Amino acid sequence: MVLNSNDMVHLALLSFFKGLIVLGIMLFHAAYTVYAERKIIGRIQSRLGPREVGPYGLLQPLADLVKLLTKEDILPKEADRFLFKLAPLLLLVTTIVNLSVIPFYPDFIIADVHVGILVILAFAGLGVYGVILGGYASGSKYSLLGGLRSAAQMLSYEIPLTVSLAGVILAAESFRLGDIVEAQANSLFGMNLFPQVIGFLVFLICAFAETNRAPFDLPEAESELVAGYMTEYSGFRMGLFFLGEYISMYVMALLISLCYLGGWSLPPWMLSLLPILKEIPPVLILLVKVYFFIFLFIWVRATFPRYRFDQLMRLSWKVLIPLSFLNLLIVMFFKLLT
Amino acid sequence: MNPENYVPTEYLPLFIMLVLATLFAIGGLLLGAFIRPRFYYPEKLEPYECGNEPSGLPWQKIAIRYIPIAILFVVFDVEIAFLYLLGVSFSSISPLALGGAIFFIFLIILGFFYDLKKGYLEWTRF
Amino acid sequence: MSVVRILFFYFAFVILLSAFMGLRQRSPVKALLWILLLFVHIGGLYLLLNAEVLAFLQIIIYAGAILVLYLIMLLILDVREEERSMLYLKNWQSRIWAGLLVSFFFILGSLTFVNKHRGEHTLDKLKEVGPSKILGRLLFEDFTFPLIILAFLLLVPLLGIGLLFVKRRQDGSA
Amino acid sequence: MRLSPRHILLVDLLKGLSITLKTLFKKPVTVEYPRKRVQLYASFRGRHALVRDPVTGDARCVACLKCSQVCPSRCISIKFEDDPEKGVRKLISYVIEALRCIYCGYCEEVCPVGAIVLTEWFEYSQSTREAFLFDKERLLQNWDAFVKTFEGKVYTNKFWNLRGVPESLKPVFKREGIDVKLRGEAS
Repeated sequence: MVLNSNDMVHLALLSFFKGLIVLGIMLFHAAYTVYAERKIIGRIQSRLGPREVGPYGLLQPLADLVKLLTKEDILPKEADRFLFKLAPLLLLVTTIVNLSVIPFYPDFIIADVHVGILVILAFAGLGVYGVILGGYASGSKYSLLGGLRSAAQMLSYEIPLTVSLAGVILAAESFRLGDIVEAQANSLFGMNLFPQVIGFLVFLICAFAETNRAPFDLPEAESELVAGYMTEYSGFRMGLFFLGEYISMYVMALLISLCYLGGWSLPPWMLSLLPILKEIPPVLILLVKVYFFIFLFIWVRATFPRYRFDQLMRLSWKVLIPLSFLNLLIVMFFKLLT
Repeated sequence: MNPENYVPTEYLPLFIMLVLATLFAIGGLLLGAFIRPRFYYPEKLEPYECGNEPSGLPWQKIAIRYIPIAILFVVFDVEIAFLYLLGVSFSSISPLALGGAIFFIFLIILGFFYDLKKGYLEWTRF
Repeated sequence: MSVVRILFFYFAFVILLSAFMGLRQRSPVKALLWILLLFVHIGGLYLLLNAEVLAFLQIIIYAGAILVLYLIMLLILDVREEERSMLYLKNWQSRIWAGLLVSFFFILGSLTFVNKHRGEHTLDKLKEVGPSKILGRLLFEDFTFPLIILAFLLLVPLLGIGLLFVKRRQDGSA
Repeated sequence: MRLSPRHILLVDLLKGLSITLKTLFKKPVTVEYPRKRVQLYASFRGRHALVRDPVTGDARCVACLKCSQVCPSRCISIKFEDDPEKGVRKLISYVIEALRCIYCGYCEEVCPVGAIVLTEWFEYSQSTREAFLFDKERLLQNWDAFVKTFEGKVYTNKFWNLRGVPESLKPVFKREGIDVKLRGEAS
């Protein structure tokens, strides 16, 4: 686009406010996901979860924030001061930027670019630096090993994740997430889930591993690595790592909903069965899907034991990568038929 | 449209989001800097080692097993780039080009299965 | 000066600066971070050239994969600080070679420099079809043979991984 | 690698998920402590106390040392002297280090006169170590504090009744309990 400077300022201001809204909503969601997680896991373990701060403990996220802000900020003796400070910023910022290419609504997207999925992959790739540098800069054995392990984990699971996404791209022939949703709405089943069950499962499992969530929460394997690359971090810096984890949970949930479940659209057969569903606002449909996946993240964390590291690697290289290529071949086959 | 003064304005919001996120993170850190306590003593700044005295520096030789994974990741990343491009232009290229692309993917998968069979990806090999 | 010019000079300046700083830096990990900055800015330069796909593939592959490989290598090999004696630009022969290499690329660049935009893939066509689709079509239609050569090139590291292990087995160490 | 349909369809994983989903809707077992309390079981072993004798107003202890001998963590230390006139032992000091106690209840089991008991009193956290060094006076006070909250008239302890010992061979207090109401008249 060729724009004059006036338009440019207009665009900048508009996207600035859009960004503020998205960031605000996302931070609110991240904070209350922590609360929901504690509450749900509490109930699954026959406990009550947080209850003391505010009615039903609803002010707990605020209390957590105050605690994180007022906690002492410790720079370990052996730490590389600059890198130590840089690492959490790198991880959080690269995660937040992913939100800008995700459409939340047919017309609401911060940066409507051609290569949405590539942007997400690029910034996810940069996020690995936050993990490795956090581990390296702390000057602690647990941190270094934890950082290396998480990096190896993220690299191993990024391959099946991206290959299964290739199936989605093949189905829509576009990198733009909006196009992918539209292509699904026009397809036979109304969502990518049905021709690509394998891809969906592979993506789901990889999403757990990419966000370092249980059962793949190796960096938080207290019994062997203390807290992995986060061991030496305290206070708000650790809070940034945590926030990054929860926002990346939302990015992954949004990606799954958009790429496999048809995003804000409902499948045509469902609409013809129940015409009343047309009245639901699209953003609500997306939200329900996203919340379901967030619930799944929490539910799985409360259910499954942690993987051992060699099992984790075996799962990725021996099962998920061949499966993701199989999924791709199936999609290609279908595409050639039609 | 003139390429001389083409500006990729779609990417401006991306940049703005980047700045916003950085501002948020740094702002939070700065806000905390005003209210958080500072009581440092040498023991507190020591790296964590389960309560023992730290023994040596962490930067020692670590298992080489991480390297094959990184190498494979590079190879697959390059392949994924082509896979994605193939995905985007799948229905608009000629059968010959499609055959070439599928041969490309097939060759990499073959190499991958060779490694798998030889056991180079076994974590517990050594 | 137009916005494009300003952006171009910004990217060019940061690329040169980060390359220089990366060479000067004594800690290899920090040098690597400067190179990361360099790669990201090269991506920005591609973006200005209207090569969106290339820009992000540049970041994904160079910054997200190759540099990570180097970083992991650095952490494993325990190189915290570069040895002073290893500076290969100390003696005059290597300086001359380096200078010749730089001037070769400079001459090559100035010889192939084209001061106008041409070709069939104009900006309007790019906007119409989408940059990714055009790139894909071009790649697979016109460059099928180089692609297959690339596949064989990529096969080499896959087959070569075994060498890492063969050497270790001879040591008998784990 | 094991490969069965059960494995491929992730049956086991889904089973686990269904179990946790069911628990999600069950009633939590948590009792919110400061507001609600659990009903303590009879003879819950809590804070140590020396029973105040209703007649003399002093401890019932006869310094037989059985409790300190039987104590696995050796947290009871007793000093005594012989009183030549009456021919009995006289207790000088009786100290329990409560932080070392493992609440096994052997001491109250073995005590022939029912002098030491572990009362059903569990809220006695302190912030110093010295506060857990219970001497005789503190132990007697512990008993008084416990009796104030005790609702029944006669205190009996489940651990006084050793299995296998016939009822007729037990001391009187173990059969009939200690009359706690007499305390006010005696002291």
